[in-house]
Amino acid sequence: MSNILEISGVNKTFGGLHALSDVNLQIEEGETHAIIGPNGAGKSTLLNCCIGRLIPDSGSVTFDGNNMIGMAPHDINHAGMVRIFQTPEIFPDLTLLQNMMIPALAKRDGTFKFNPFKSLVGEKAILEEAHATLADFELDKFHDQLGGSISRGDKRRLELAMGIIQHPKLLLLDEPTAGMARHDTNRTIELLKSERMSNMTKVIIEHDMHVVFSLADRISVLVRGHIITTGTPEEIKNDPKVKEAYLGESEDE
Amino acid sequence: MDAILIQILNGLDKGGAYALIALGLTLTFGTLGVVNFAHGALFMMGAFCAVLFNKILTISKKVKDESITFFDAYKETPYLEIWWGDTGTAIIDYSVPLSIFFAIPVMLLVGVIMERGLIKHFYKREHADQILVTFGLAIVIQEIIRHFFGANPIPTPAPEIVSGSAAVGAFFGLNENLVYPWWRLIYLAFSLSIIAAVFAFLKFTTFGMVVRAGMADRETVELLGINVQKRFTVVFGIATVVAGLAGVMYAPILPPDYHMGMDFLVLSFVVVVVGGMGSLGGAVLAGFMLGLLQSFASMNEVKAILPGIDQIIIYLVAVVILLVRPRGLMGREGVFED
Amino acid sequence: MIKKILSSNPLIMLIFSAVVLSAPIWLTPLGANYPDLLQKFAIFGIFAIGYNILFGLTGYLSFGHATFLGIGSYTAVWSFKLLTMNILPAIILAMIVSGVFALVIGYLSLRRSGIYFSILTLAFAQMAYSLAYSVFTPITNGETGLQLSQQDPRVLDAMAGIAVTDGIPSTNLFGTLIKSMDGYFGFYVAAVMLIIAFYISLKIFRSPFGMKLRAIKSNQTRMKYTGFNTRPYLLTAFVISGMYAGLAGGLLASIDPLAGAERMQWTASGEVVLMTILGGVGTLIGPMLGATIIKYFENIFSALNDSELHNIFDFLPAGMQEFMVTVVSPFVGEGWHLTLGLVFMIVVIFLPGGIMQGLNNLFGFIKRLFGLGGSSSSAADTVSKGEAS
Amino acid sequence: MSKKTPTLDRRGFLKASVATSMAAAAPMFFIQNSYAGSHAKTFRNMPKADAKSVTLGFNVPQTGAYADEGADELRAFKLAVKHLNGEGDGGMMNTFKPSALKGNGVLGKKVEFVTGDTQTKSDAARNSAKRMIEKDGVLMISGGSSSGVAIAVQGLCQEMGTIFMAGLTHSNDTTGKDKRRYGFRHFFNAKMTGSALGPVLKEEMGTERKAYHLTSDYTWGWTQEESIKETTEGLGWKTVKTVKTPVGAGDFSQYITPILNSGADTLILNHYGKDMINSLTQSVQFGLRDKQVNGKNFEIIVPLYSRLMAQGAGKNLQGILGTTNWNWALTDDGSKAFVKSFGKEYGNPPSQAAHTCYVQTLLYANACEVAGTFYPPEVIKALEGFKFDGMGNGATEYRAEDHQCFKDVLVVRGNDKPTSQFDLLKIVKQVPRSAVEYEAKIFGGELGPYKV
Repeated sequence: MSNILEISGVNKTFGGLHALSDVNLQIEEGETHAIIGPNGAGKSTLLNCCIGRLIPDSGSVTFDGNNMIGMAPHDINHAGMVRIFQTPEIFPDLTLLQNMMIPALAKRDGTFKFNPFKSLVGEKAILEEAHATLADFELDKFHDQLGGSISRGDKRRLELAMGIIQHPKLLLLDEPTAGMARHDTNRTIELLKSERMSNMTKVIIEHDMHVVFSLADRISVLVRGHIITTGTPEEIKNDPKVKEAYLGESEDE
Repeated sequence: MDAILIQILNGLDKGGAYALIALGLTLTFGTLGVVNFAHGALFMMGAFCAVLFNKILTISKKVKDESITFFDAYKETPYLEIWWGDTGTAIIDYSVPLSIFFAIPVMLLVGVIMERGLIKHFYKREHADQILVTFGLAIVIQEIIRHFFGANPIPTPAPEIVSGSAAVGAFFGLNENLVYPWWRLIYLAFSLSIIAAVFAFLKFTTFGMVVRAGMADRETVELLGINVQKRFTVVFGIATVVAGLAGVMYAPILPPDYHMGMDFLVLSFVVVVVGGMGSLGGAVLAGFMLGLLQSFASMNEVKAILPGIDQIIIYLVAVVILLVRPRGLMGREGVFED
Repeated sequence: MIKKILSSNPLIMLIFSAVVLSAPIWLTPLGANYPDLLQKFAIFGIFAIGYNILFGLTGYLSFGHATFLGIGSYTAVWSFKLLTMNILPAIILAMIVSGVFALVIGYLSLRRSGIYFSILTLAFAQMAYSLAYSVFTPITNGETGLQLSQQDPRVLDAMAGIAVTDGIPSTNLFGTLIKSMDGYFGFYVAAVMLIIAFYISLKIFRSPFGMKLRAIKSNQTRMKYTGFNTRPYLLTAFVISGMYAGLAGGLLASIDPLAGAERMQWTASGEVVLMTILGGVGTLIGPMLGATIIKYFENIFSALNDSELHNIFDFLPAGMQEFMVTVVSPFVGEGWHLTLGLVFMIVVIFLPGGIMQGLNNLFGFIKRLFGLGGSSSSAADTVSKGEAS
Repeated sequence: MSKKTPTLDRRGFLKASVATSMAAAAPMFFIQNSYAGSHAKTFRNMPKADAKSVTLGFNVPQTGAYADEGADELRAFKLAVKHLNGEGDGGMMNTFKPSALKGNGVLGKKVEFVTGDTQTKSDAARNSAKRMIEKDGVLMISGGSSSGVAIAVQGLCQEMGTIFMAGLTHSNDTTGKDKRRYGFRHFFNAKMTGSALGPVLKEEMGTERKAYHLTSDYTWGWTQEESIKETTEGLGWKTVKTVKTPVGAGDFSQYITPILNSGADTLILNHYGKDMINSLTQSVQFGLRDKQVNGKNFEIIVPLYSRLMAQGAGKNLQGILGTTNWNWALTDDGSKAFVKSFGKEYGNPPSQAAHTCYVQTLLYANACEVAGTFYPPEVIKALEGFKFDGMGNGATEYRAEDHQCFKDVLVVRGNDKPTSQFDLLKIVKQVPRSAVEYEAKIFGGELGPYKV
């Protein structure tokens, strides 16, 4: 298997704080890769460096053979790397259907398209796909409600759907189940394991070990800006370094 | 050289005024997140506090001019002069500085009523709504003032002793042509002390610390369970008083009329934004910078090279600064950017 | 039922056109059926509709749109002076030149967002105004305003052999089609433009492009990570609204060939902001309603004086009449500003979404009253929801 | 999604357009009779022979900086209408000669009026004037407090074939390069101010002075600067510098500071209204009036005075020279009659703006009587070259070539010992008409046709 994402030697400091130091990580095509680590370990910073929200001080991020550093967020999206945010980032003033149409249109129209005379209701293919994806995520019954009006769990699933509809080559998920009740968490796990998503390459940042071990093919552990180890779930479970770094954290969950 | 010196002095003087006028706005703007288009009207109300106080002091005994028969023309003598002679005259002479004590409670009351009665309900509303309601309020305030005071400017002179100019040049052993009006020097000193007082209040009191914390991160402060509402009322009151005092002291420089606030509204917004949203220091810095630049741009030598530069310098500088520094001189990320 | 009508473009256009073109009839009872005011309703309606494409859809609050109106007017007058008295080239040139200015100002201003954007546009506008008033007097004729003169070259007209012998010629549409833009002809030209402008706005609102603009307003960060380069979208919206303003300015000059710098003052920019908010930001019809109301106040309320009030309250007994005149007179004539200020406050306090929200509430109330309605919603409703009719 | 919704394709749009034009046709038909053909004929507003009344339009600033001046103008208009209709004491109708006015309205029709707000903005003033012409059917428009506005409205009135009797406007352009056949000005202008001021300046300040101008950066300011410069340089004065200041600057300090070192000994403020009050107040604060330069007392001159605005400058105005069109303290019969009538009605003396508006209204009415018709070309001809007296400025003539009134001009000084709240100006000299006359052709411009 080839690596779809290669992060090598990435450093990022904020003021004096070393958020990431010399991070190396390879994501293989088709795998579900979890990144775990205690709070403040730099997990979100790492994701931000991948999608262009932050620019690393040094190092390289290569996605699908192309250098991503310095690329604008929208170009990274079109390269096929899509991120799902921890706090749901949806369009609160648009309906769910419209929330779905936007990423679908992005996929079709590219970064900019001026089509003021095309009718929205005439976008049959896009509408169909949006409805279908909403249905997959059990959200179609809300399709005419505003994004801001649905529950938090629904919002997170909506965001997941917005990512999926773009058929990304790599999906970056930032704590997809944080703050969810057990019931919702299980549903999300099922979704991520579903036929539609199981073959998709995914990077998941997660606290919930239950989620991590149900989904991940491989796991990397990030502590204070360092990747201390990468391995299969079994290897990680038995790694003493991880236990040391994680003492107390995992027991809570 | 002398020409430069006096333009520097003039720039500082203008800057002090700009900073003081903008200070109240940056408080409401930065702390409460309210776009207050009635700020100019508050400034104008301050100036009219001076006018009203002067009118009260000069309530006069009217002696009809008998030579005029078609209408009532009076020779007016203030009762204060009749009762107290020279003391009365002196009190009237000092009406502008004295009206500060009149303006503080009045403006505080205005501020509290305005915040409790109107602004409070608009904290969570969109900026567009805030603009419309405060603009409407500004018009209403203006028209009320006009109803009582007319549309013409009303002379509100400074005390006799400081109505001339100070021989600044002679004092420093320079050109004796280097003079500057006493009242403007007083205004500069006054604005510096008010700015210092507001800074000290925010810096050294617990109240001020909470307010500053609120400016930085309002949600967290609210989560801490601090009664932010009450403090907001106080902050708005302070902002109103500061705007009012800026107006009171400006009355001798610019005879007040009901429309004067609108002329300062745009300017104060520019100063606040150039300084950076939510930054008091930025507003002060921007005020002085714009004042100095405007003063220099108005020099005949400069205008000979760039005609019309004096009329646009403030806006030109604003554009350049905002393009170079995304959040003004001292603004922080995330304030007023959505 | 109402929903169905609102989701059908031809029906909307039909109703809209009928209402606009019959304005001279139904505005008669309101005393607003004279050409000049009707023209202003239509022209400022265009201005506000265009402004709403920027502010209503993207949420970017420009405080300098009057600049483009002014530039449009100047361009049109220059076109009358140099080229021809035909309004068509004047209007097209006005839109092009305003569009170019909007492109430059928008390109620079859109590097910032929020209040910083607003102040940038304001600063550009104030510079344009100050310069037009003073340094650029050779182009703008300063405070007096740019006027036509009999001696103007009018190259194209001269080539066509149209000689002017007596006084200043009037603006026209291809000479014979419409000979003069005054009076009701002016209104109908402006009204047709308004209908076209509204149609384009409607199409934009209901296009993928329009939805993307609304998505930018809703969550710009998300748009970027969804794969959209938001700046070209914003710039396009800015230029479109600038061209609408240019069209309005060109029409103003076509009907009354005079262009003054005060048209570009910040108060004029503020006026279109107020019109839009008053009517309802982001709604299709709201900004036009706002424009109409503000212009109505400016022209009709300001002209009422005591003797006219007496006529209005003529039907009352003498004592009541006196009383009503006394009560009302502070709010009209020279007090029209006061009324306008109060209207702003009342509308925004009680109707956060502007007048359109008030109307929606009213329709909702009527529906409930008659037990109509129901919640069946079609795909079109869902797609166009959020534009609030 | 499954439901089909109609979209507006080309055919749909065509259908809509057809319906649209049908809707358009209805009102067109409706209005056809009243508004056909060229606009000038349409809106000339000739009253029908059996009409009981005629309407005049008074277009004054009711909001903004000149609102008080506008209010005073409006009072004068109302008084004039009253007198024309034979109510009240008649005011200057009794002193005005030769008068064809009968006190029964104009040509036997009662005079009514409508009002409007110019906001001191050209656009708003034109909107308001158009409303008066199109909706209210006025025969004449008068008023205004700014030259820019006056010129803008005058241009409109020419196009619309409605006579414009200008109110307060002082720019040379109003009856110079922007003069119009349908526009008439009773007020004096900057050129006349210069001519009147010249001899007094020579007498009081000598022939060796160095003048520094601060000038409002717009038409009126420029023409006044030009006229005053011409006069003072004719006296032998030197012009050190002329500086343009933005209108409504508020704080003029940055323009005043350079004066201190300029070597000038005279400051000429070509400002009006609020700008004048502010620049004067601030100049005095800068100690300019206490200064000695070149062995002379530093002097400030405000060429155009207005009593209403002078109130705003307070004590700063005392002793400062300027000119005015008219003052209530004049003692000729006309002025006395007017002040009496106005004072009784409103309890205060009229301003010069009120005076000129009152006179203009009477002059228009008289011209209609003389012409025996309201038909504008005839009324214009009756006004052109009309000579009259008894209106407060001595023998006066409406010059036919440029529609400018020529009459005496008052040189005044801010009163340092006022006996009442209205006693702000002291008349220094009543400069005779002969001293302020000039050739009409020096400013160029075209009056345009009688028939439009």
